[in-house]
Amino acid sequence: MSASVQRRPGESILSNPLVGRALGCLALSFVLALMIGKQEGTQQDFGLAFRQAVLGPRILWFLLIGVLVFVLLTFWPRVQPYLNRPGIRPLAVGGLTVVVAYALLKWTDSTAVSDGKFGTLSDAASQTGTLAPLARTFFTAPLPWVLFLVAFAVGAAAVVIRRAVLSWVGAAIAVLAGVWAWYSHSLVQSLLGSPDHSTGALVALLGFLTIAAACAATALSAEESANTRGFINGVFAWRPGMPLVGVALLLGLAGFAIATWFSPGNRNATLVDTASMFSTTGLSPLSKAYLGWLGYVLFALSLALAAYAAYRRDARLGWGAAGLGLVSLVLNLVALHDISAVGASTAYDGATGAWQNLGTGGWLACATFLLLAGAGYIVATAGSERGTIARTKADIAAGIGKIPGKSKALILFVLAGALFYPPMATPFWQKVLVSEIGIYVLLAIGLNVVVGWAGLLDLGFIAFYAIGSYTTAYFVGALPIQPPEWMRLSPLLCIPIAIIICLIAGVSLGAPTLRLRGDYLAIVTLGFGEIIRIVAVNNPGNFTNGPRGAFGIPQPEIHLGPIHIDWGQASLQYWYLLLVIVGLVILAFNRLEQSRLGRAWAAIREDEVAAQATGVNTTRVKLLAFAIGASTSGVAGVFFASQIGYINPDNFVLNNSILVVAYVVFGGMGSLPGAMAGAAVLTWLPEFLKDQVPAEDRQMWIGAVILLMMIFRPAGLIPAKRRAAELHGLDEPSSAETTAVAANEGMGATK
Amino acid sequence: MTDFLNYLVLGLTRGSMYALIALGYTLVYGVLQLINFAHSEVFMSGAFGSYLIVGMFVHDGQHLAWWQVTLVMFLGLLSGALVGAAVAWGLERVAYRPLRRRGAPKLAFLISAIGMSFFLSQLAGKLFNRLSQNQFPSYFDQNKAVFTIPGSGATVSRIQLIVIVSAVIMMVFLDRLVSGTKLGRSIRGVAEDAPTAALMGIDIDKTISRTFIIGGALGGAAGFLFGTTFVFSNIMGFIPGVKAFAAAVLGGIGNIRGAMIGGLLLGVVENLVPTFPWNGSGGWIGLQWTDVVAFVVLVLVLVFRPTGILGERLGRAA
Amino acid sequence: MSLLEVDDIEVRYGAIRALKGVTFDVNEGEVVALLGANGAGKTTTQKTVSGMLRPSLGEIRFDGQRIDGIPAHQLIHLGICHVPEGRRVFPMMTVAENLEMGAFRFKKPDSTIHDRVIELFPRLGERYKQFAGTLSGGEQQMLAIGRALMGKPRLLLLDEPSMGLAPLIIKQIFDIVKEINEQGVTVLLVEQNAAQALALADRGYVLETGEIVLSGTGQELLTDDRIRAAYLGEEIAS
Amino acid sequence: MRTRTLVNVAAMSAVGALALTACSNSTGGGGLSSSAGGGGGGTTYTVAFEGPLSGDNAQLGINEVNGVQLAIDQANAKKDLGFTVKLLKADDGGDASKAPAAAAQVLQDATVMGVVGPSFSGASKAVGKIYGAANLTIVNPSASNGTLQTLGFPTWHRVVPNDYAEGPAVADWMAKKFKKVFVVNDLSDYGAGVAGAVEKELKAKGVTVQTAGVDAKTTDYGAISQTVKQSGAQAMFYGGYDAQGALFAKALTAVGFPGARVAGNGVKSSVFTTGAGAAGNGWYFSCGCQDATVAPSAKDFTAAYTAKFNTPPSTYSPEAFDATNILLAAIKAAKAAGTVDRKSVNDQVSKTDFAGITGQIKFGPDGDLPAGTGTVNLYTQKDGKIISLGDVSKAS
Repeated sequence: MSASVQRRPGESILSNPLVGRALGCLALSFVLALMIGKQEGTQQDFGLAFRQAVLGPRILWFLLIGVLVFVLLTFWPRVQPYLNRPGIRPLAVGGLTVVVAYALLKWTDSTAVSDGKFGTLSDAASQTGTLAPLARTFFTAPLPWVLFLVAFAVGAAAVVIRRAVLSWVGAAIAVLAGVWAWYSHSLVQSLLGSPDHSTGALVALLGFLTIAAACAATALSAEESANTRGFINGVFAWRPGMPLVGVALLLGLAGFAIATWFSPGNRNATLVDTASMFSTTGLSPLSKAYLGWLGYVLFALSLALAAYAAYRRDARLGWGAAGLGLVSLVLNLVALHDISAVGASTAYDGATGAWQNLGTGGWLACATFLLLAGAGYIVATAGSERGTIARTKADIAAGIGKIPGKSKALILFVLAGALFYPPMATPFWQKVLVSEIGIYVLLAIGLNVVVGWAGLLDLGFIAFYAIGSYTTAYFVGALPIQPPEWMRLSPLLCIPIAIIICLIAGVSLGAPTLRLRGDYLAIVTLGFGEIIRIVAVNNPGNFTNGPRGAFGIPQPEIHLGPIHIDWGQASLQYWYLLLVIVGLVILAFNRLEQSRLGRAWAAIREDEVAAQATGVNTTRVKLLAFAIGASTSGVAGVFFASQIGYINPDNFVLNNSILVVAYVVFGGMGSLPGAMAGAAVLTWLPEFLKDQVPAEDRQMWIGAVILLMMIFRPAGLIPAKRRAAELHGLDEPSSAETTAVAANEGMGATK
Repeated sequence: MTDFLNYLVLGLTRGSMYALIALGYTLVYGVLQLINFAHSEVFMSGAFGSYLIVGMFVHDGQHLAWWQVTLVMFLGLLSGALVGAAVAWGLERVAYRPLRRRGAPKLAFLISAIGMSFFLSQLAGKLFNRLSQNQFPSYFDQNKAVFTIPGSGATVSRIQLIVIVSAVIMMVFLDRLVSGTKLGRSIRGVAEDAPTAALMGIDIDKTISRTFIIGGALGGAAGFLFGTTFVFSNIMGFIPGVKAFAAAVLGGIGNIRGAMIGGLLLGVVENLVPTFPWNGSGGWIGLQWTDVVAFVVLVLVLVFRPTGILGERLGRAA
Repeated sequence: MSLLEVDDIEVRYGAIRALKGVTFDVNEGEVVALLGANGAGKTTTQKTVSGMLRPSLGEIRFDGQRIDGIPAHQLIHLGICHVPEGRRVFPMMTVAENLEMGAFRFKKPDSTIHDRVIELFPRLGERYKQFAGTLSGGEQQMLAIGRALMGKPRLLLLDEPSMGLAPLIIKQIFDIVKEINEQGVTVLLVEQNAAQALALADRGYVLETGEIVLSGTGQELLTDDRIRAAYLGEEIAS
Repeated sequence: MRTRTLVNVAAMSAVGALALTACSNSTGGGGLSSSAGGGGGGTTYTVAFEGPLSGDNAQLGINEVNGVQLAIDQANAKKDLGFTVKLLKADDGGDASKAPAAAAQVLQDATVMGVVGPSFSGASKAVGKIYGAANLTIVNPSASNGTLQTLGFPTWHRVVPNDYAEGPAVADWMAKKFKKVFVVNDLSDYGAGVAGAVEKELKAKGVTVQTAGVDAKTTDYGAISQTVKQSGAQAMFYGGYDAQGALFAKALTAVGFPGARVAGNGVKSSVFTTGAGAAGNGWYFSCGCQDATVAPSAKDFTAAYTAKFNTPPSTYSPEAFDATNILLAAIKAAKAAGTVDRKSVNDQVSKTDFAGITGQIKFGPDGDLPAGTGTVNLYTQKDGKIISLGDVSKAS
């Protein structure tokens, strides 16, 4: 037939990929110029902010950034091989950390001298005559930056040229710079006479040490390319439990040697100071001994025992280490209780009860002992690996087979953090943990069942949260309509009732609507969520008290025989209550995922028709997912209502439903740790950004972060294994060499 | 009767705006099977963009001749449509195409769109202002009745007429475009079976881009109409967006005529709530239940017709 | 020089190598059949030729010009028309619209070709205003082929045209394919129905797990023992 | 590829985690002794603002925080306080569930001697106890819900009149003139409160009342205006805020509602007059306040505010300005009396008798403006300007 029409890509200038990329980079830098800065429009002059942003000379800087990005992208393929060299990634991470420490993090929270940023502190410090000259030099404007750039540049040169001399020079400069920063900062702090609440200098020191380590790695490495995963696996595979011992050593050193144990009047009292401070008080002998010598001994002993057990891979020694660690942990807690109680009895710093005015030291020690006990446990349960698995280096590097103890170690790290980080945090972060992060983590766990496991898009999830909250408000008598006297309950007893009511609500919403598919279900659930909120606002039958909400929901309390626990205003108690709830839910859901029901969910998520054909009662299974998710949300509602003590319909707006979905997908659909991490990160981020960007712009930055995250990591922070398989096929995740990309990439996400 | 007709006209006015926005959802759903959550911000940017242009030509308190008003209206619609189209195009480029390239799961698109939505609405707030009641200059008497519906006292005001007429014109134009032109055929081809459409010589990426542009233009024009009738702000998109999404589903998502019908129906139902017989002093279904009524209607329709009033047409019925 | 030269191509899905160095060619005016079991890589090969997949290694040349990596929607301008597996007509468009879609690469559909297609497939003329989704399987296959012809192919890629059809219809379709070939269109045919395909084909290639294991003229292959055993289901006394 | 992304994520989360610990702290009072070395001169105290600085209600918070900022800057510039003042902004997004965290942020800074805020009644209910437990004084510029003073928050004060004070007064006035009234509220805490008070009083006076609620996020007031007109009511009362009131005014004019339009103090502002334009003429407003646009001190305030923030003061900016000045005066008084701590400042605030730009401010024992002192005045908009008609109980 007829002759062909010749058309090849790259015909018009605009379709030239280079031109397109250049335009894209410039456009992005333009948007960045709009995002950064103080401009804000006014009613009088609508275009003012826009002109400020783009017509001043500042736009040139942003365009320059655009050009740099363009150059970087264009030469990326040439740069990439260098990026696989040993040392380059730690170098980048270290550099980033130092920049963050210098530019973003607080170096002091002393309101007398700064508004919390490095620059202000440096102004004040560089003019203070009483400061040692060396430290003053450090705070003189560009010097720390210059030194950082020198260290970074030498390190980078070392990595690229691979000359050992350069590496060692770089490492030396980095160490010097780090120590200088640390020293200068601690001088300023001692001059200010207040304890250091910030760790900005510590972050900088860590960053510099990372750079130094990168240089050292470059000098020492015989290989041409780095393999991070192989390295990590190698560390874990060498001796199960050993990594935990290593971390415990660092934490323990910090806890026993440096950190504050007790801080009445904001004193920096290390363990030694604390021991002498309490030498004359009525502290119990055990605690006195603990502060004086027992603590050190226990630390040394359990550390040595755990290390030896790990080295020998001896199960019996492992059990011993675990036991010793736990005993030490208990003794440590007893000592902490004692010193804070004694402190409170003299009303130091307004303390009213035990567990107040404690510093970070004791908690670090707690974490240390927990990790050591965990290391012992891992050794004990891993058994003698030497005989059973002949493992080659290559196997380990490729991550073939299970690395013994790796997941247990991760769980232990998380547990140690969850148990002992919050007491060290500021009241603000403690509050954020219980009133935002924790609650949304619980909600995300619940929604993960619906969205992640059963694959049903629910945009009205917050409705069940509302139902849980209002149920609590009713049964504690905080609503205009009072329950009969015999039905009045304490908030904790509302949990089972809220679960039942949410189950019923979930089923009654699900039953008529679950035969709708995907997006239809989404809009119906969205409608349901709005209906619940509007009912709460409109207050039919004067049940919900309308927009005024329910005030005076009591705090939870437990009175069981001799046990009396009363949750007051203190955030920490709620945190531990929440830990128990979340822990129980995780345990239950973990079982659920592995169960028949979990497999049924996976089946209907992947192919509903096929699932039906294999005998899965899809409606029932979906209903179950709905109901289980709903009841989790109900529990969160009870917790929320009784913790804040006040609820109103504004807490249950549509936006919150959408946010929970975003948390789950952001973290990784269908993955329990993912959903939790997603919720935690995205609730943490706005609070973190509070001090970093203008408050009004926070949501803009969050939007940008979500967007970037989804672009570069569409499967989420911690993708589920099963989901990853659905995405990439059942084999290894797609590698760089994959070029068989269908021309219709991603089209028709429905399969 | 008069009152009923008055409410009906109000409903049609609001409904035609819903319909215009719903078209954006439905078009994108047609080609990608995705809910474009950021479409509400396209609508919002249309309002801001057209304000910047219109504000240059007219100012408060002017009284223009009818042909000048027509001209300004046309200019407003055009600039709203242009800005909307540009934002929608950028949106597709940034929040959708990279994810498509990576074969992201369906919900990832939803979340990237939500991120984009946050970003755009807050960026608009930062650049212009965060006031909730920015207004277009009043350069003609919007509320002057144009004509009275025969047989009753119900009237149609200028602005209502303008909104309904321009929406109808745009919808007819779109309907012709999709059913009668090559561009329309490529959109339908991609909607029904993208890989096969590619085999026919249709550039899928380009078609998707163009679909976003068309939907964005309609949404941007709706933004202008909305801003002229009511007010505009950086968070104006959310509620009409949700309603229009509901309207698109009501009509049968992916179905262009369905979106039009769904939008009009939803607008009318919402505005007819006060005429319900049991609405009265102390009545149960007062105005504050409007949204509940709207969603109940939606749920009822979906329970009896699980794919919306007209069913799916543009997209494949998977 | 052959019309289509496929030179040692490799195609990957993630970590799986679907094609491991496939080489073959198709001369102008030929019918060439690709045979093989399910999962052998036939469809992958065809999709790679039509630009739906990109090979990670190797070259594809059409008329002497390199075409690997050019996306499908541009390749059709060279005259490579692909009738995909499972027909894939646009179900919500009428037969007429489907045919128009086939001629999408032209500003206006060529009415003479249109008439010729209707002549080849009178059934399509009868169902002209009907939605393609309401056609029977055989009619859909005819429509799919007709649609491809609307794009004035020099090379027609046919993927399993006999799949799921009654024997009588299959015969009809193969007759039409033959007729099309006689009108000067080169055909690359993928089939599981080896007997019928080889009866039609000038030459054939046999694929197994991503590699070509056998090639020859249609007659040679028809009589090859291995083929008979594997694809024609005949017992070979050995 | 994969390892690299993993490392990147790990790095990001490491940085994040470090940022978290960046504020790690021993619990307890925190802060340092008031005479710190380093750079700053003299004592520094902090005034905190809690309110929405992000989210949908951010504009209100920005209006207020600008007022606070202006008061602080003026005080620091005058240098007659004997100490420097800093501002701590705690953003609660206007959300009751985020308010406790914002309160914790305020409380952990030991130099904070008082809070201006929270802007909304819901947030106030969520944190009143927390501030009270820490003896930190609250001077509230905008949460006007009529139950707040009854909830027993020990350190709570409010510079705006409460909804319930003006509701009955204006209802009495309306009952004298109209026999059939349509009461509309915006379904917010404030709007529902004031509308409910009006409705109750009207019914008690034998007036026929019809009610409806319209969500404050609505922009289309067509249907409600039509309903109001159709009801044949002689007057309409709107409980809500100014921006929505302006839209409502336009819509009422558009459908040609013949009756009188009355609203609470939430509507009486320049936002309403500019927004509603001619449609706002003839509206009545009740307000337990003086006319802020007339007092000479208010003019200075308006000029300074406009110069500093490039936009004229808006809803609740003057109230926030006054609240801050009350706090500053209290800290000064506490300093003069000897000790400056949260408790002594709170005591001083309770004793306030302050001539602010919004009126003479004095707190009753429950922290609210005493019911008797603030006469409820009636205002009306005439030719785009709000003019006073005097005491509502005497108005005709």
